[in-house]
Amino acid sequence: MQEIEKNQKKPLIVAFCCNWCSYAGADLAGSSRLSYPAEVKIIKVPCSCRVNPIFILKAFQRGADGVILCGCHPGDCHYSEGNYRTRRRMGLLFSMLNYFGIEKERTRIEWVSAAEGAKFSAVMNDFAKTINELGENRRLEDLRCKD
Amino acid sequence: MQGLEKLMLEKANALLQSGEVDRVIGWKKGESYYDVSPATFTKDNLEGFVYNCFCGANLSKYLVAESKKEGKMLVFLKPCDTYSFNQLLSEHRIEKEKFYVVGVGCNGHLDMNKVYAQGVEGILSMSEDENNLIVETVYGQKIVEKESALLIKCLTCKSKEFAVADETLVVGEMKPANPNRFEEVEKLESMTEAERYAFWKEQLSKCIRCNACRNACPACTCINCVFDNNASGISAKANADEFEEKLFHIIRAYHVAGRCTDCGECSRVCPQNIPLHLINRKVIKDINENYGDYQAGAEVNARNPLVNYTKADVEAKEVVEGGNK
Amino acid sequence: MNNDMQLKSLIEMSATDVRKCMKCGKCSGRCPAFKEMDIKPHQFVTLLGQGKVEKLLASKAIWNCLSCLACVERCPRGVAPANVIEAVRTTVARMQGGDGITAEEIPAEVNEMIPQQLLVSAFRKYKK
Amino acid sequence: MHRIGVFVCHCGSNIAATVDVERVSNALAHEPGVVHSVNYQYMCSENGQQLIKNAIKEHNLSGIVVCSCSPRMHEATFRKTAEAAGLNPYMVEIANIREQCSWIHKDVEEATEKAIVLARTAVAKLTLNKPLVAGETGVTKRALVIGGGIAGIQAALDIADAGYEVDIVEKNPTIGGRMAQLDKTFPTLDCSACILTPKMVDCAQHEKINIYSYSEVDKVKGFVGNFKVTIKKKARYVDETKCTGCGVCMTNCPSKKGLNSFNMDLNTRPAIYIPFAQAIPNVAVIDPEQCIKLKSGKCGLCSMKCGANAIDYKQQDSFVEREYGAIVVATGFKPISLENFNEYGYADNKDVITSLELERLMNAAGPSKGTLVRPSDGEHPHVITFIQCVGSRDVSGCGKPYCSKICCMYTAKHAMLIREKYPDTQVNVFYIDVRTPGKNYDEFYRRAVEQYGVNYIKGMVGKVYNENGKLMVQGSNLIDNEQVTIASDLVVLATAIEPDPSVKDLATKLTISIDTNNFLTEAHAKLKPVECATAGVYLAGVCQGPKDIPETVAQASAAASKVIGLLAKDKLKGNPCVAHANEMTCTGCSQCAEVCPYGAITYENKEFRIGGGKTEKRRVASVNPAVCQGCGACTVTCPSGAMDLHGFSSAQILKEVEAICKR
Repeated sequence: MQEIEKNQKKPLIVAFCCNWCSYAGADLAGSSRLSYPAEVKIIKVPCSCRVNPIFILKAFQRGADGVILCGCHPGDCHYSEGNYRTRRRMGLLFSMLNYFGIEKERTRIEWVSAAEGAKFSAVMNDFAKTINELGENRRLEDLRCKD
Repeated sequence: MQGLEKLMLEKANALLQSGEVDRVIGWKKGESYYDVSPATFTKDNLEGFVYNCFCGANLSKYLVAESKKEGKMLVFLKPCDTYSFNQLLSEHRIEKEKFYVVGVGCNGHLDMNKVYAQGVEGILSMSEDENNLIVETVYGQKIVEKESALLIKCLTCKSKEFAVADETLVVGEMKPANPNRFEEVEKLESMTEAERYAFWKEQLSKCIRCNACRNACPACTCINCVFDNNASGISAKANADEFEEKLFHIIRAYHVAGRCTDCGECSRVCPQNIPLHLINRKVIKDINENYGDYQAGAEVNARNPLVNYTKADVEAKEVVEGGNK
Repeated sequence: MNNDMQLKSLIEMSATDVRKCMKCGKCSGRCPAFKEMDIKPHQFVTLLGQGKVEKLLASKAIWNCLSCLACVERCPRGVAPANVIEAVRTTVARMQGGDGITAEEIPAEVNEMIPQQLLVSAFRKYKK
Repeated sequence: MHRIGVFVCHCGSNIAATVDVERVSNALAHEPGVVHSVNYQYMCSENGQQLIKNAIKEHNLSGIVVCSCSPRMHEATFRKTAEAAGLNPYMVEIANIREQCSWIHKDVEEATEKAIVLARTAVAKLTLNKPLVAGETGVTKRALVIGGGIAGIQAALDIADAGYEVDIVEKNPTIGGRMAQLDKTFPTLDCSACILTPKMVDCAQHEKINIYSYSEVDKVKGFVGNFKVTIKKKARYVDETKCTGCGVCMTNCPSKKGLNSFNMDLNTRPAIYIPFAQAIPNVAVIDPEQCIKLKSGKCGLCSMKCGANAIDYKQQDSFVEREYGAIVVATGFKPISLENFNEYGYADNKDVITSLELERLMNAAGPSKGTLVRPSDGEHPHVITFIQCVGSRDVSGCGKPYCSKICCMYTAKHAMLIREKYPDTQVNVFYIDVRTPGKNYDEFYRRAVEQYGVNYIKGMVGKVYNENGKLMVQGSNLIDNEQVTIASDLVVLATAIEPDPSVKDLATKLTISIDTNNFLTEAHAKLKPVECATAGVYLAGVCQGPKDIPETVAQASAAASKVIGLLAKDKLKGNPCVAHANEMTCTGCSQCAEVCPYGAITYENKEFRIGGGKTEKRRVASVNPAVCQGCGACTVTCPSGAMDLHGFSSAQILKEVEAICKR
């Protein structure tokens, strides 16, 4: 019984959240008690444009099954244009990853404002569901990093 | 080609004699006709200067180091190489004042492996005319059609325009560029994710991490490459794992995204024949389709699409979906 | 069908959120059939909100409503009173059984000329 | 070596009820680098902070991780705590185990596991933290007020009275704004001009206040304490320094067909005009759309008649660049367009007017010299019907979802004034709700009903149509459950208000955020109502949300006090979490400067030794830490990885990724 449970590993999701909107949105989800799966772990960045493709690749390497970026809505960036840059950079990165055969569902961008606690929770629930259905990340993993 | 080589040699001599330039960078003949490598020449030593159908190498990359030296240099650039030159200018990696650019005509260069593949053996000597490579072998004369042995990068030639040149030397008409350079990318895009994964897994498993692609790439001019820099968190000298095969090429393609001129040197120099240009070209295609047509190096100081944005840009998801149509 | 189920069915058929109503009365202010109606358009919305099914089903106004949709068009809160009226009307018609006219009873010579909406209401209303 | 202390907060039962805090602190005690790990009921309390301070000293800690609520809540608190104990405040990391863990998970096992991961991640990051020292920048002791309505006027006067220079930029030829157009003000019925114009004069005469009228903000650069603003002075074709405001030009101008926007287009004005008699500055302006001279080159009558020789047909837009320490945005409002509300017949009937138009019709300086007449025939209206909530509280997409807040009160005011001046007039008001919170407000509304006999009808109007010259207002009377039709002579629409459209552009220039209704967003809805997320920018008046004059004035004074507090400082502490370039690897390619939204990056050709007694000159980037805001856009753009961000370094984030993914 324990063996089975151990084998059915829960997926791991890394969420990069910008300090000004999405991290605050996550806080609001928390204070509104809007739950989302515990497999979602948040890393705070000043702006979504701080997220280097290397961070995302590293997460997959280390065993993440999905990576999601959250930023302010286009037009609302605290730094006025950071999320526009993110949108381009990640458009090209995600497309390239998919070109290499990495499932396109494993990467996502969502715009979540500080007022959208409900959206944050809904997005994370949905993303976790998608990743759960997709199963473990096999195409961009580093076996040395797996137990 | 011989006619052009003569003109180039004359030009080099004239500029060196007049003191307009101090050095020349071009191609130098080695042991045999097809053994050609980039080299620098001075006033007293133009020995071995050559321009033949094996001069596919892009000389731009060498200019980063040359730009640091005293004096002015004459550089011969084929149309596709001129884009790299402009891109390096935009990125302040070279100074225009240090170079006298002579654009030279080009009808595509050859891949010696493709010549061998046609059963050419026991080579004694070679010569060429407009359309053919004439090989004298121990078995007799062998004619190889140039069209049949073009480098990958020449098969999908992007341009016959000189993006920059102080003057040009062209003999006859240049053959037009190939408008369908994204065909192979489209083929990959039309595959399923699993098929693409299998394709790249097979291709990239061949990678021996020799760094030839990085060393030949005119956009790879970092002082300390992230893969050599322990502080970067991703440094590695060899592909210890399947992940690292991918990581290296994804990061490299992303590193040059928006800056890659599609010169095709990466694929040309790959000893394992990995179609690396298909990675960069995917990015170029995505840029063109989603953010407007852009050719890196077409203009000096143009804003690279990755440092640009518009408020109406499509969402990332649509870029991914767009390629899978 | 008990009261609760009927209420549920009415809410479902109405497909409009009556809780959005801010009780401004613009629907009734606009209604061309207002004077003939025993229950006014805004009351349909309120009564449904209060769950007063019997009162709704007893209304005669459902046969006076022109289905002109003026109330829907101008509601500032995006509520559709006409939907509620339509739901009540359909429910009542269903309760009465099949005593409306059928498509076959429409004379062929007028069939072409009469508008769709009128035809559908006729199926429902005739011989009420 | 690292000597990290971990402090796990119970937050009463907020955390402890779902996270086994004892297990978390025990688990963390075994993390590499951690030398001290405890849990406590309230870490943010006086005792909790003392516990941290003691531990820092006792265990000689090199850094601390507090596992508690969101860093947005108490990061600043714990940084201060650390600093008080002699630790660099940036050697503090927070693991958010409340909002991101205990509050959203129910299962204790699951929540505890996650809390441990989050804490480990914070420890991992902390091992790479470096002590950071915030830089200091000077403060330009001058404020910019954008908008010269009552909000801008009040803010400017308050700031100037505190001894600081203030510039007002007003897009119209005169300051005064919407309040200058009003006839009377509620609930006291003072004459609007009588209380406003003295303040306008104060502005003009104040030695610390400088008014840029007929001007707009063109560009904004810089940051709190050091803004550089380019102001565009639109060509008014009149030399401000020479014009005496005598008005001779106006009487002589042959082109008199331009609509008078000050009078809400109800009458016309000459092509050269002074908006109203008490305008500040009292200087004429030429409307280039109407001026015959500017359009065809012929005429020039005003120039001939001008005794001061002030007319200058060749005047061009000009630009001035000024430096400011703080900016107040007070751009005000406009009534919404009624194009989506044709049921009220505004476009088809001259006698259906907006409330702001009525203000002008009732004003002694208005188009009818204060006599209330119908715009169509100049007759005195006997039945006047008001319709409230026109375009407000409308989620259908035609209007605005919010309550415009001022309409109930001004409609009561209008009704009352009309009944007082013309007792023979019947006044009806269709309303949904009458909303009158405010000192003496409900009393005011009741007076309209009880003392002045205004007929309030609860219900909304369905349509207004013209029948034999009468405006038929058909609506609900919900109290009587009737549909009523009132034959009226004049219909007044209490039109919703919206932020002035100029605010959108301005928000982009100032990098401040704007909500879906184009209202500017304050930094905190309750606790920072006049601040913006962008430091040094403050809000006053309707640009932030609907409000009446007393509220606007109060907010303007609040904004002014914030500005004064800022300008009183000689130095501002910056954010030390800024970008920096590694000169060893920077290739000087300029990509980073292209993405920097603040222009914080410059390049220099620097000489470096390269061994063998030689040197080489290399172009390298350098970041101005005072200008950098720390977004990190440059770090990702840099092709060679030379650009990094203090506090959020690539190595730190990678370490966090690794810690999270370790299982």
